Amino acid sequence: MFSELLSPVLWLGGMALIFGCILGYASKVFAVEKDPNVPLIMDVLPGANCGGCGYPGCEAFAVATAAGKANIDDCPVGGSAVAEKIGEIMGITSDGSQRMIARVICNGTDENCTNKFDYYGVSDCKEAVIAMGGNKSCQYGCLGLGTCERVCPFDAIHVTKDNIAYVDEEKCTACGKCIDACPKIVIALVPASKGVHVDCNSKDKGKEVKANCSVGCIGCKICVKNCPEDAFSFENNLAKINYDKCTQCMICVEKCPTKAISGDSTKLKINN
Amino acid sequence: MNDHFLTVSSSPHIRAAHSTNTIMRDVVIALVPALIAGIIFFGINAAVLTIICVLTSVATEAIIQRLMKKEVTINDWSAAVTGVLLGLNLPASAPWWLAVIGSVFAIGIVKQCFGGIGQNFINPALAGRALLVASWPVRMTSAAFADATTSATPLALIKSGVTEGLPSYMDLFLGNVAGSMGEVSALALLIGGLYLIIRKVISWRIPVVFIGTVMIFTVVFGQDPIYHLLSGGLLLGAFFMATDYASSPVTPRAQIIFALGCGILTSVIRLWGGYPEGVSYSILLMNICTPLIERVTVPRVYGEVKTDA
Amino acid sequence: MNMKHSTFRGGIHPPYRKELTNSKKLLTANAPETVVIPMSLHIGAPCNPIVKKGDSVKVGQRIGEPNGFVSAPIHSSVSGEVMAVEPRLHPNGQKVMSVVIKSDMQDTVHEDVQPKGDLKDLSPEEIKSIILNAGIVGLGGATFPTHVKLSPPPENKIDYCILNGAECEPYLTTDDHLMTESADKIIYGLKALIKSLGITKGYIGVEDNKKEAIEALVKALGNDENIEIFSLHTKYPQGSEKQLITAITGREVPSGGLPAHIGVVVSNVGTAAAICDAIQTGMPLIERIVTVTGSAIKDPNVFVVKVGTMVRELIDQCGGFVEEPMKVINGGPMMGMAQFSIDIPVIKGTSGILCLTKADAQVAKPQLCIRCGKCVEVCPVNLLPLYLSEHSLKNDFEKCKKYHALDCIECGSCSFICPAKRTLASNIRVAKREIIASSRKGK
Amino acid sequence: MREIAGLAIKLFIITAVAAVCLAFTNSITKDKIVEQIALENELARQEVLSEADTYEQIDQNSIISAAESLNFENPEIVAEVFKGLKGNDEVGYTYKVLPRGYGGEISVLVGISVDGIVTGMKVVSHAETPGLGANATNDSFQNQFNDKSTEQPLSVISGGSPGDSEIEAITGATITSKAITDGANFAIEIFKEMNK
Amino acid sequence: MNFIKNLWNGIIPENPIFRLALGMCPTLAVTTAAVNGLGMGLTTMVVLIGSNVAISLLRNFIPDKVRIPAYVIIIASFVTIVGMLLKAFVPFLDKALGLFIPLIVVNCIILARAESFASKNSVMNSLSDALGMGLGFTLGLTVLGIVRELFGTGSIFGLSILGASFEPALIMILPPGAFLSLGLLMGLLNKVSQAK
Amino acid sequence: MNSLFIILLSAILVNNFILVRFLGICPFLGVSKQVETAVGMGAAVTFVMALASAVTYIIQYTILEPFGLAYLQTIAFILVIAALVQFVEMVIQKVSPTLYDSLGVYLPLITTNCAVLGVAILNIDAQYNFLQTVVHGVGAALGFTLAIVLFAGIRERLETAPIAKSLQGFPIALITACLMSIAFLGFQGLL
Repeated sequence: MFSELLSPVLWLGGMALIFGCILGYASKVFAVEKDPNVPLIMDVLPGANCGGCGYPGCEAFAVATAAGKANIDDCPVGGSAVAEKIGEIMGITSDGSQRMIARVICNGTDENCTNKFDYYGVSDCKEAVIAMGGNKSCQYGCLGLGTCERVCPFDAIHVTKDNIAYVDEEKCTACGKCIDACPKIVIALVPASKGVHVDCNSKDKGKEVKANCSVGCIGCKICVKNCPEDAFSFENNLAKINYDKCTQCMICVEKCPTKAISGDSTKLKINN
Repeated sequence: MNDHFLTVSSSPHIRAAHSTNTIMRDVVIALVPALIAGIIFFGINAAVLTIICVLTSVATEAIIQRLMKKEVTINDWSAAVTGVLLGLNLPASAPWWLAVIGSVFAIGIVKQCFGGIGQNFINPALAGRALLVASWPVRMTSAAFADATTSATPLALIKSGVTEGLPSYMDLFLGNVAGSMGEVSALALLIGGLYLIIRKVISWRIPVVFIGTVMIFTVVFGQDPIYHLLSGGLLLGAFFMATDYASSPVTPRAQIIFALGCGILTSVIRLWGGYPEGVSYSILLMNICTPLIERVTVPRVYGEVKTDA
Repeated sequence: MNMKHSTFRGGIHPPYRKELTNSKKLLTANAPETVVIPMSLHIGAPCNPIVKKGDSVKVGQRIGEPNGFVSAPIHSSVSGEVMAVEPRLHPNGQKVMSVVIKSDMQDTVHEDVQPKGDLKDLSPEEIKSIILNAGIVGLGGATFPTHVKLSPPPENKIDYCILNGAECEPYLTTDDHLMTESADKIIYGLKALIKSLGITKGYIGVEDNKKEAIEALVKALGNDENIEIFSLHTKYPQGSEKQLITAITGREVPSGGLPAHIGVVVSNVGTAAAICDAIQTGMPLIERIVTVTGSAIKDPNVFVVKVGTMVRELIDQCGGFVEEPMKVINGGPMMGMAQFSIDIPVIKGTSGILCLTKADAQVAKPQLCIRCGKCVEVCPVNLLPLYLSEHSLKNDFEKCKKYHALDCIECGSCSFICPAKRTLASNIRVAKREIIASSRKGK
Repeated sequence: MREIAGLAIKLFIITAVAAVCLAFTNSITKDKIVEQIALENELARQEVLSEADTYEQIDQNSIISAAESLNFENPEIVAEVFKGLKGNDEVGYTYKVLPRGYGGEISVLVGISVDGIVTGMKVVSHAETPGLGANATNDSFQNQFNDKSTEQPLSVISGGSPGDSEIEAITGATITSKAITDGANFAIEIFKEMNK
Repeated sequence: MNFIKNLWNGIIPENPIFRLALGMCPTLAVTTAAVNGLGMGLTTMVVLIGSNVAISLLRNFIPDKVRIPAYVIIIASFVTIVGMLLKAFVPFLDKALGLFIPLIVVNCIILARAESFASKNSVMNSLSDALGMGLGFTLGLTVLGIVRELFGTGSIFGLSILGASFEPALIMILPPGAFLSLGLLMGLLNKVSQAK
Repeated sequence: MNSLFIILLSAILVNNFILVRFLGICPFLGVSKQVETAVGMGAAVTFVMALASAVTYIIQYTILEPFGLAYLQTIAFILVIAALVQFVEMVIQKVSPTLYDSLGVYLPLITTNCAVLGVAILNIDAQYNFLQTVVHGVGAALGFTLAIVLFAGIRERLETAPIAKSLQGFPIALITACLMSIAFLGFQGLL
């Protein structure tokens, strides 16, 4: 009985002991510098090294996440709980500044903006731009063919049936993918808390804007003159809001003759 | 002029006359001789089975596309091609449900799961056949003549060491031997294959290299190359299955490597494998290798200068 | 002459439809009452207008001053009064600063327009300056300023000059007419080019479906052994610069490089004729030949047209439309740009106006790729259009770059041949733009 | 260094405890497992040589030398031979043969009585294709071997009704049938050689 | 009610097979019959419970730096114990599962639960988690086993269901059938949950 | 010699570890999104499996069997493999960062790859001698590499395919594996 117990204990324990020592020693000898975030992320990861994320092991995933190459929610084992914790480590959601969201600064819906020809080809803004710059009469407006929709990793931007893209403010994380993808550069980041925006991107002169679109900024400067906070400036034939100064008094929204400035009164309440 | 918009699109503004439909229709036309040969040698059951395959294939495609809320594209003939090919790969004695299951698998799993036409990475008809062979080996390997006496295929005879009483070259050429419905008549298959090459639906590369490799390989290992050429599914496979667009490489160099691989695997399976026939498995195996072959044989682009990196 | 049927790898045989105009006589278009001359008639920076509203101008008078090295001066094509200097619609789809001139129908020639003397007496530098001052640009469609081509960096030793008379675009017979009727001018222009480059060898490549043009050129050439005429396979895109060079010299333009890197300069036959005019009469480039054709045109014709003439007027001179066109294309059907308006001026690069009826212009809806490999087979630069297109559609431009999207010459052969009617060329075009944009951003 | 030692000791403790648990379980189950295996083998032998009530293993070396004198390609194909005893009387032998089938080695147990009659065949383990070669474990196939004479080697036929020294192949699995029959033939040859 | 929640979590919302796609090797390999699937599932569950509880108990003892080796040792011990018990008392299951019993050690589920749950939670919670995950795993294996057995042999748990005239599709009990049925089952489940 | 060849070929093709034996499915499904990664994984697995086969062989026949400790096989093997992998990883990381990037990063994943433990146990079950053990280890690993690289090639292609949403990810990967496995049935009975 004695040897029956002792021999396995000695052999197995001995093996563990030897391996432990070798590894402990080796980890000192062969130590390599790493991104400080990696061990932190490693700690929250399940450590199963299953490869389910597509990376070769948890550490590789941690390195990729720390470098911003992997999505924080790619670990199938850890699920959303782990994603949240990695998010905290990486500080993606809490960098201290105010939350931004993407906004399509064009309201040139089918109804508001005319077309100049029939576009035939792949339903993609980048493709359409190659063919004579897109079929909207206004060369600055949203084409509504959904390139932004397809690149959004959060399902936060959608082209509605009036052929203009709209951002779902709840889902948007201001990652900027749509802004990079948009060939018309008609998407911009705006503070999420603000409800007053100039929804026009046209740098054309007022007459031409009027000919193309019923809700474009025609450069009448009424907003500039009427703003009590002096929050408007005027460049490239476009009115521009300084969000730091804007108090969302809504005067500009009321005065704008073409309704190119939109105001969301629900945000007004939140802010006051 | 003002009340109507001109159409604007990216160039080019004209397109060739052919289309997916015309190409697939050509394939069906090319298969007709083999089908007729099958009906001559195996009787009306051959026709019935093929029709069942085609109908099931087309119906499966339509139903799945309807369920997935996609556009129904059964009029592009591609499902029909799969159906005919699968039919020709069945023994004439196969029961109707074998044809149905094979077709449903070929279209439903192999083709539509991966997104439809052109997206399947292995040949649907062959995968269907392989599924049936693995599931009901007895039924799939018993080849029947019209008079319902079962008889082993020529290759099975060679495999089991029979040297006498083998069918003559002429019988093999015309198709008066046991086998699956479409593979028996070398003559009919050659007619169909030449039609495809002349119509530029397929290039000569895959069939010629495939067949050539098998013949050379069998000569080297001391077998009768003509026999290996004429018997079994080599011609059917080389002209109609290995050339399947979706599952074979697109570049010329990759096609040659692909065909070479098919030929070698076919010979290896025929000579040493567990099956008397290796054409279908060799094509399936090379189908799997296709993406990799294409990757390593990306053609040299015009003006590309090889840098020693 | 060299009757060797040289060609290149790949290519397609589209329906040529040249019979609509190739037997017609070359006409001179009616003198326009008003011309609109955009300040962007060439690739490169637009010119600065040097006239203002109310000025009177004469034919051949400089009205646009080049703005940078890759630019060419612009001259008035009529005599008359400047009505406006304002943005007008350009065939590129955008509004471009243009000089609008109301013609006095006198065509008074400007005093600067004087013959430049005998070619023998001109130095290479003088020829280059004549070409520059005459505002001569590549008339094949790319409108690259010719004097720039003739001034390659010193490390590139040029040994051949090739004239491109392939005209592989279907429908167009512009160069065909030019070669048949003005073969002498072309040979003269080529000699001027050869001299300005300081070389001895010149080639002219013509597709073998233009028998008369070849005959005329051979006749005009006489016994000059320094110039060879190549009869080329009729195949699209035979007229693409790189493919033409390979067919004639066997050399390949390195990826990302220019013909000059392998010692070749390629010019259009029209350019050569314009050079001839600039030397012999001193007239700058103010007119060109335009093919007005297509199934929607009542009476297709080929015209000599003054730059700045409105396309609508040309169409009217062809008897207007037989039916409402579905597409109006500036250029040929393979590489031309579809227009949304016919109120655009003819510019230096306008080789043809193609108006197609619905029956001809209708393209079937794209279907899934069936991997037939035909695009790979026809691609003249040996790309894999099917993969480029798929990656481009998935916004994976890195992969496109890896698969050499930038080497695409945008000839459209892949889209043409695709049985599934996929828009391969346009997808690759998007990828090219994105790759270039991102590499700019990277820098 | 101290830290490493601490870790190693903790790991050692865990391992030691684990080892103790394992050793303990092993001591409980060890005999039982041996018993199970013995029982299983005993049952199998019983099936192919039911007359005997006890079995006695025959020295492996003598089998190998017999196989070598028969010029077997693989002298170890007959892996185990037991002598079956009823009381003290020798009633027959069981042979464990390992022919190569379709999917690898097949372990076949063949019983032969002293008077040279095959008393039974059982496929003990195999890796043949399910539904085909795997049907070799069916009684309808195995029972064909019962009461075959060892006078001449057995052969496999497909189709038709089998004669005296013939075995009907399993449908669609000729290779498996042949392998097993060949295995049985090896057993028969060894039997003849050793009882000359 | 954390206990119930944890339990439920493993069975449906985070089902280790259909949702997390963990422990694929045994899932695909042993499910040729429903009973094998059930057996494998239960075996894994026992190991899972044992190791989860043990690790949860020892979570303050095990040093962080060697936690993975320590977990592996604990898990391996449980696997070995269960393996020995099976061999001794349920030999037929041991035979059917074969190699895959020792391979439970490297089943991702067990190490994953140890690391992500048991090492941070109380014994009770770990128990419920292990139970839930184990049940989820067993459920997945059994369902897969039932599907494959039904179509591959025409029976469930050895009971003939589809009758004698049914000709079973052998492919279902061959390797491709495993991939196919799991793939389709997963797809189906996705479809159902997306529809919701 | 012949038998070594047969062992090798059988392990690569006929009894392919992934497609026939279902060993190493997790990395097969996980680390197969790109061909480059798959090749790296395959190389790392080949290296470790050859090494692990040899080391476990030595452990089995010098320690476990002589001392009657065969029942400790599982735990001993997993310990050895885990320690071995970790050790190799550390060495590579320090000695050759380039090799680490192409091979080493895959090593942690291999500890829990059941193919490695599987091959070690199979070697013992099949009673191979030392040489056969190593050859079998290498063969099995090459089979793994073959399958995962081919699979990655196909998956790269599937990236652009319009696959139904409910099938994306694991389901389509499994169906792909099914079709590969069907093709590999062609090697049945080859040896």
